[in-house]
Amino acid sequence: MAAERTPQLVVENLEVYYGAIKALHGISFHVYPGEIVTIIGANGAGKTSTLRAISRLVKVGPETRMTFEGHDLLAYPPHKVVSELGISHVPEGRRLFGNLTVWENLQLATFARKDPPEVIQRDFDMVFDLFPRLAERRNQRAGTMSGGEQQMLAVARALITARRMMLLDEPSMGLAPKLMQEMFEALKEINKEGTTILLVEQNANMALRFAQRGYVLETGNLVLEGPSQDLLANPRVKEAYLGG
Amino acid sequence: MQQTSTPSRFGSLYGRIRARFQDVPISAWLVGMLAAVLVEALIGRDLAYMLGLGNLPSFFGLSLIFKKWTLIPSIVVFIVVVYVLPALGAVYLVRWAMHRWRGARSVAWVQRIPTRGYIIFNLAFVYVVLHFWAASSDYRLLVLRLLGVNIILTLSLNLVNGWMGEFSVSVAGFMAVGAYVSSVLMVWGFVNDDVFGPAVFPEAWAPYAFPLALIVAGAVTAFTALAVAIPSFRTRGDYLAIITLAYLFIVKSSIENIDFLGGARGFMNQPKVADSLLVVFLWTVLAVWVMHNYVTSTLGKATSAVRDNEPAAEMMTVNTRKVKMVAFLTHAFWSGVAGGLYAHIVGYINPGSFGLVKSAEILGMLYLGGLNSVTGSVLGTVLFTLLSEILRPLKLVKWMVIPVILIVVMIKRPRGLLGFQEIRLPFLERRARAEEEVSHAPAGD
Amino acid sequence: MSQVAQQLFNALQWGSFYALIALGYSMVYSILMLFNFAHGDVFMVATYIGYFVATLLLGLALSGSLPLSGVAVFVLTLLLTMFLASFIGIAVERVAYRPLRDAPRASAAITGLMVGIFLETLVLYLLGASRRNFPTLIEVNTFELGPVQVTNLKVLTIVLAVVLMVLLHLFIRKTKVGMAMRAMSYDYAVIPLMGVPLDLIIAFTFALGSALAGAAGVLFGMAYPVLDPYMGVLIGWKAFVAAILGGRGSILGAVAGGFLLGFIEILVAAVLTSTMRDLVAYSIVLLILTFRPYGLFGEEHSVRLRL
Amino acid sequence: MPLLEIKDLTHFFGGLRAVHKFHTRIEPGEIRGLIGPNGAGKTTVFNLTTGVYKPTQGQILFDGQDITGKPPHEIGRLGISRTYQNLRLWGNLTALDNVKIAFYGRIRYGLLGAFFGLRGRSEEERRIDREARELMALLGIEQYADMVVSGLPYGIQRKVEMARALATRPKLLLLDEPTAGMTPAEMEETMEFVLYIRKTFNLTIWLIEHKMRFVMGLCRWIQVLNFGEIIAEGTPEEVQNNPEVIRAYLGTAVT
Repeated sequence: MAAERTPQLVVENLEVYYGAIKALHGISFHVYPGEIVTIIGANGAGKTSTLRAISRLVKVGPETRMTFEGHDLLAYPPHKVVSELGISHVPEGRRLFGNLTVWENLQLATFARKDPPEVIQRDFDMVFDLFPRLAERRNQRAGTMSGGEQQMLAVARALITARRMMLLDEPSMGLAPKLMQEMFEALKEINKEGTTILLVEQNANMALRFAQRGYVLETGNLVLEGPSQDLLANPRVKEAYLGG
Repeated sequence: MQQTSTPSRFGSLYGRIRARFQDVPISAWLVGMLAAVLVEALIGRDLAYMLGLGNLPSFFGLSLIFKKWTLIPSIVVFIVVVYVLPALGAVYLVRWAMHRWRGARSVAWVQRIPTRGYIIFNLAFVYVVLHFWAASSDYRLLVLRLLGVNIILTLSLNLVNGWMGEFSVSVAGFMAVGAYVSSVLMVWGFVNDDVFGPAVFPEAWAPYAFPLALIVAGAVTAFTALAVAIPSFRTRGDYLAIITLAYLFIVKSSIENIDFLGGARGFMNQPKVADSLLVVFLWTVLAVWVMHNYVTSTLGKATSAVRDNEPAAEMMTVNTRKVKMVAFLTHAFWSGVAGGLYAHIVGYINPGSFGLVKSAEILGMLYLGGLNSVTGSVLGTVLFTLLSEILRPLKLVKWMVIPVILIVVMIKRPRGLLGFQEIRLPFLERRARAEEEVSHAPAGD
Repeated sequence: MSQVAQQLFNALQWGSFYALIALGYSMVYSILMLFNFAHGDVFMVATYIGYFVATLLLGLALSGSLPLSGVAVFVLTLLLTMFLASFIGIAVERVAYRPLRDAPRASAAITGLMVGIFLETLVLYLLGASRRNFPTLIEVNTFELGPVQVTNLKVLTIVLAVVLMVLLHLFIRKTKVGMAMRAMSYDYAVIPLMGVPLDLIIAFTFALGSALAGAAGVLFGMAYPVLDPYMGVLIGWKAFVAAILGGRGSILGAVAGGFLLGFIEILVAAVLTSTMRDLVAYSIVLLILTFRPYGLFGEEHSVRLRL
Repeated sequence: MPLLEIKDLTHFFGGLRAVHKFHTRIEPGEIRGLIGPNGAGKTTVFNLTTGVYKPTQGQILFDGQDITGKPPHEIGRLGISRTYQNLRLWGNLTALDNVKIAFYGRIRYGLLGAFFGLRGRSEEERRIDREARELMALLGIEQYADMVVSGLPYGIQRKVEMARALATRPKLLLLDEPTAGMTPAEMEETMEFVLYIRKTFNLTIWLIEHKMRFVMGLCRWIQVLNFGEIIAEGTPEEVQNNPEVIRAYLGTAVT
């Protein structure tokens, strides 16, 4: 269905090392504009490394090529991947600045944006619209909020920094099922507004129901890919990731 | 965030040299050095005069480079003729001889010496070489003795900063305690002194009492180190660094305020019991041996487990408090002993000699050589000392050059020259392994 | 009574010096978890810069080539020194810390120490061993404040230090750069994901700390005009201890620790003798840290996450 | 007599109640499971049992002995050992040294022996070396003995950690998410491995795990923790069908 479109993000032969350990063995994948794509796999399979490589937070192997909307990703330092290419990243474990208030966390996210204040204000409004609970707690320190609220803030913060593409690392982690549902609703909303989403999840069931396409990562290799429905029906995926 | 793993050029060069001379036993090198030293004693002075170097240069003529660079050709000639040729000649001769008489009775006899005896034999050899080298000038003798003191200091500091993973800066403070305690004991016992009255014991006993005084000094130092060791149960890292810093300042300030120690004016009249190289050499060997034993024992290796992950060490039955205590007290004990040696080598001490600068110097030696390495500590101290002596003609500029060198080393090799690795002596290891197998075969459990 | 008040002023004055320098240690520590061991020497160099700037401006003013009043000379000296000192901080970061950012922290501590020794030697080499005298920028007047005699210089020092601290506080609380610094102290590794250039913020932090050390240098030079290349070792290390005493990485802690140390020192000197000053002061520090291992305002940091 | 008995265990962090009235009885030879959502207090229970924290209230009896409030190294010596959720190996040391140091509690020479290399020391070191290597061989990792552990693959590191835990000669082994980061196939392997070490070393095992398949396959009795309290316990089937467990933990995702 996507054959004639050009991919927004192309990753070829991605290799990541930590010291002597190879976390990713040269994986290749692509994401089309406006898509929701998920990479599922066990803990330690290399999912987080993949996102960190795209955000340029880790060094990649010499054979690795990555382009985003035609730009060579490897030519950009991490902060410019965000500010110039427009890729935001919700890191694993949220990584909020717990000593800053909700509002300050969001404010910091505008650091590199050169938009006029009213544009930024509109983004703030949009975010508070999406997560009304954040508006209520704007002066609370991020570290004192509940897990669910923190996750909302993490997503909101990423939305403010950039929104051509959003990399999401385990947004469901530590969330009660109900909150998780809400979170994914919100993400759907964000996607509808035009933000491409690349989602990494251990909760394969949830992720595949949410995404259009998926990849399966095992010990640093992509072993399966396809439309979500196919993966959900795949006996191997069922056996390994969907609780049999 | 980013991974830096650079296989260093130093490593590969070292590897190449090692491969070239792998089969040369240490003794052969020592024969080579002895040859060089003897040649120096025989013709060094005359040759130096002929080449226009003046008197026999103290450090291979290297420091002369900074006095007058036009002397470089002469210095090169001097080094090649006096040191390189005799040394290499002797090494090749020994190699040839070993090859020629392989299997001969005398050779077999040498090979049957147990490893421990073999090491002692080689150490004695090292001493002989150093003795002859130092015979030609008091300056060399002084530098060598101070080098021994510094090796003890660096290695004992390595125990805490390396194996234990803390950052102690109190080494100069420990040194000061040891220096003053041993000085007081020796002066009280063997010197007619204004403050401490007439000598209590006959002066002839002094050399025999000196080791005892050093041990007492070390023990007292270790006791005062409780002020640092006990807080280490509750805190790690930076705060402990500050506690050691406070300890250093407290010691220095206390001495300044104690009148019978001479206050800021200093303390002198120490009996001359550390004038011979042998005394310092033996203490250095003892210290290195003891600390090496500790860090290679499973009991001692637990120190590194505390460093790498303390809760896990505690769970795996390691008594982490005891481990920390032992590390700090050993550090303090040997620093105290080194301080005592220092006091009697120099014959005059004052609080100013044990300031932060002294600690910084020892830290520099340690990190140059590398953490967690016995040979690294020795190497770092030797290199630093050599560098310091060679650059002496630069006077003030020396203290701009040395920091720059250290910064560059740290940037290129953040773990120091030999951090977390040892210089291996394959010859010795083979020997030890063979011995192990022989001694173990009949037991056969 | 007036004696006590008198000493109080001295304590506040020394506390101001310590606090201004301690802030530099604390800010760097809070973002990099690294003690900038060269900071004391940055203060020393800054004082010398202040000396040159002041001499130059004063010369220009006296010769009439620049129509400057006494106060203007002082203000210009202060600002110019702060500005120039910030570059020393940036240079130190560049040389000693940036190349070692991923190295063991102890190695960075060594390079810091070495940079410090280098700076001391450099100043000694360039200026010789002869001590320099800081020019008089402001005529020292003694006036009565109730029963207490104070000099205008002491009041100026204290007021200026407080003003600078308030400005710093506002900067850190209200601006985006300040926010980035605070955020970095919480979680250093995700800062780039906010589109914030990490290197720039780090360099800026060093610059800010050094500028404060520059201000301390000018004020110190005016109060104690004899400069020597090792002054940074003495005062710098004490300020360092003050920073720790307050709690590493805590701005409030640095200020409190600075003033606390000032009080302890003056108190000891007044009650006992001044030779006992260091002994008692450091013993108190040791005790405080033994029983409050994380300082007055510090919290036990969990091992920091690195993305 | 149960090997481990915990009564009324309660623990506060500051004002936060992390564990409330936890109790358990684990019989010798049993494999016991502890499950629950993230932050439910499972690891805290392990930390309390091993003496990392002193419980605010409650009693822990091991092998008939009250171990409440004892420091971890003593509890370790008495026969409880553990692995960690995120490996806690001593990264700068070799795999062999990691295992050898766990012999610490049973080393038969003292400080003097360590410093002066007396005769007893070399014999003891030889024994430790031999036993550590044998242990590693049993776990199939002897070929990694002399490599620095932080450079080893994740799976091997897990086994080194297991070998280290076994080197203290435990009677009770606590496993904190032993299959974290494993592929399904590796998980199957680990299941068999757990059974193997239980038999070989005559162990009782208590484990925290998220992978239902793993817990259900190994344990005959499971306790479910939520917000520090036991919300259910029973056989795997009972737990799996308990509505409260489904609501709090399993959710709809498990089919």
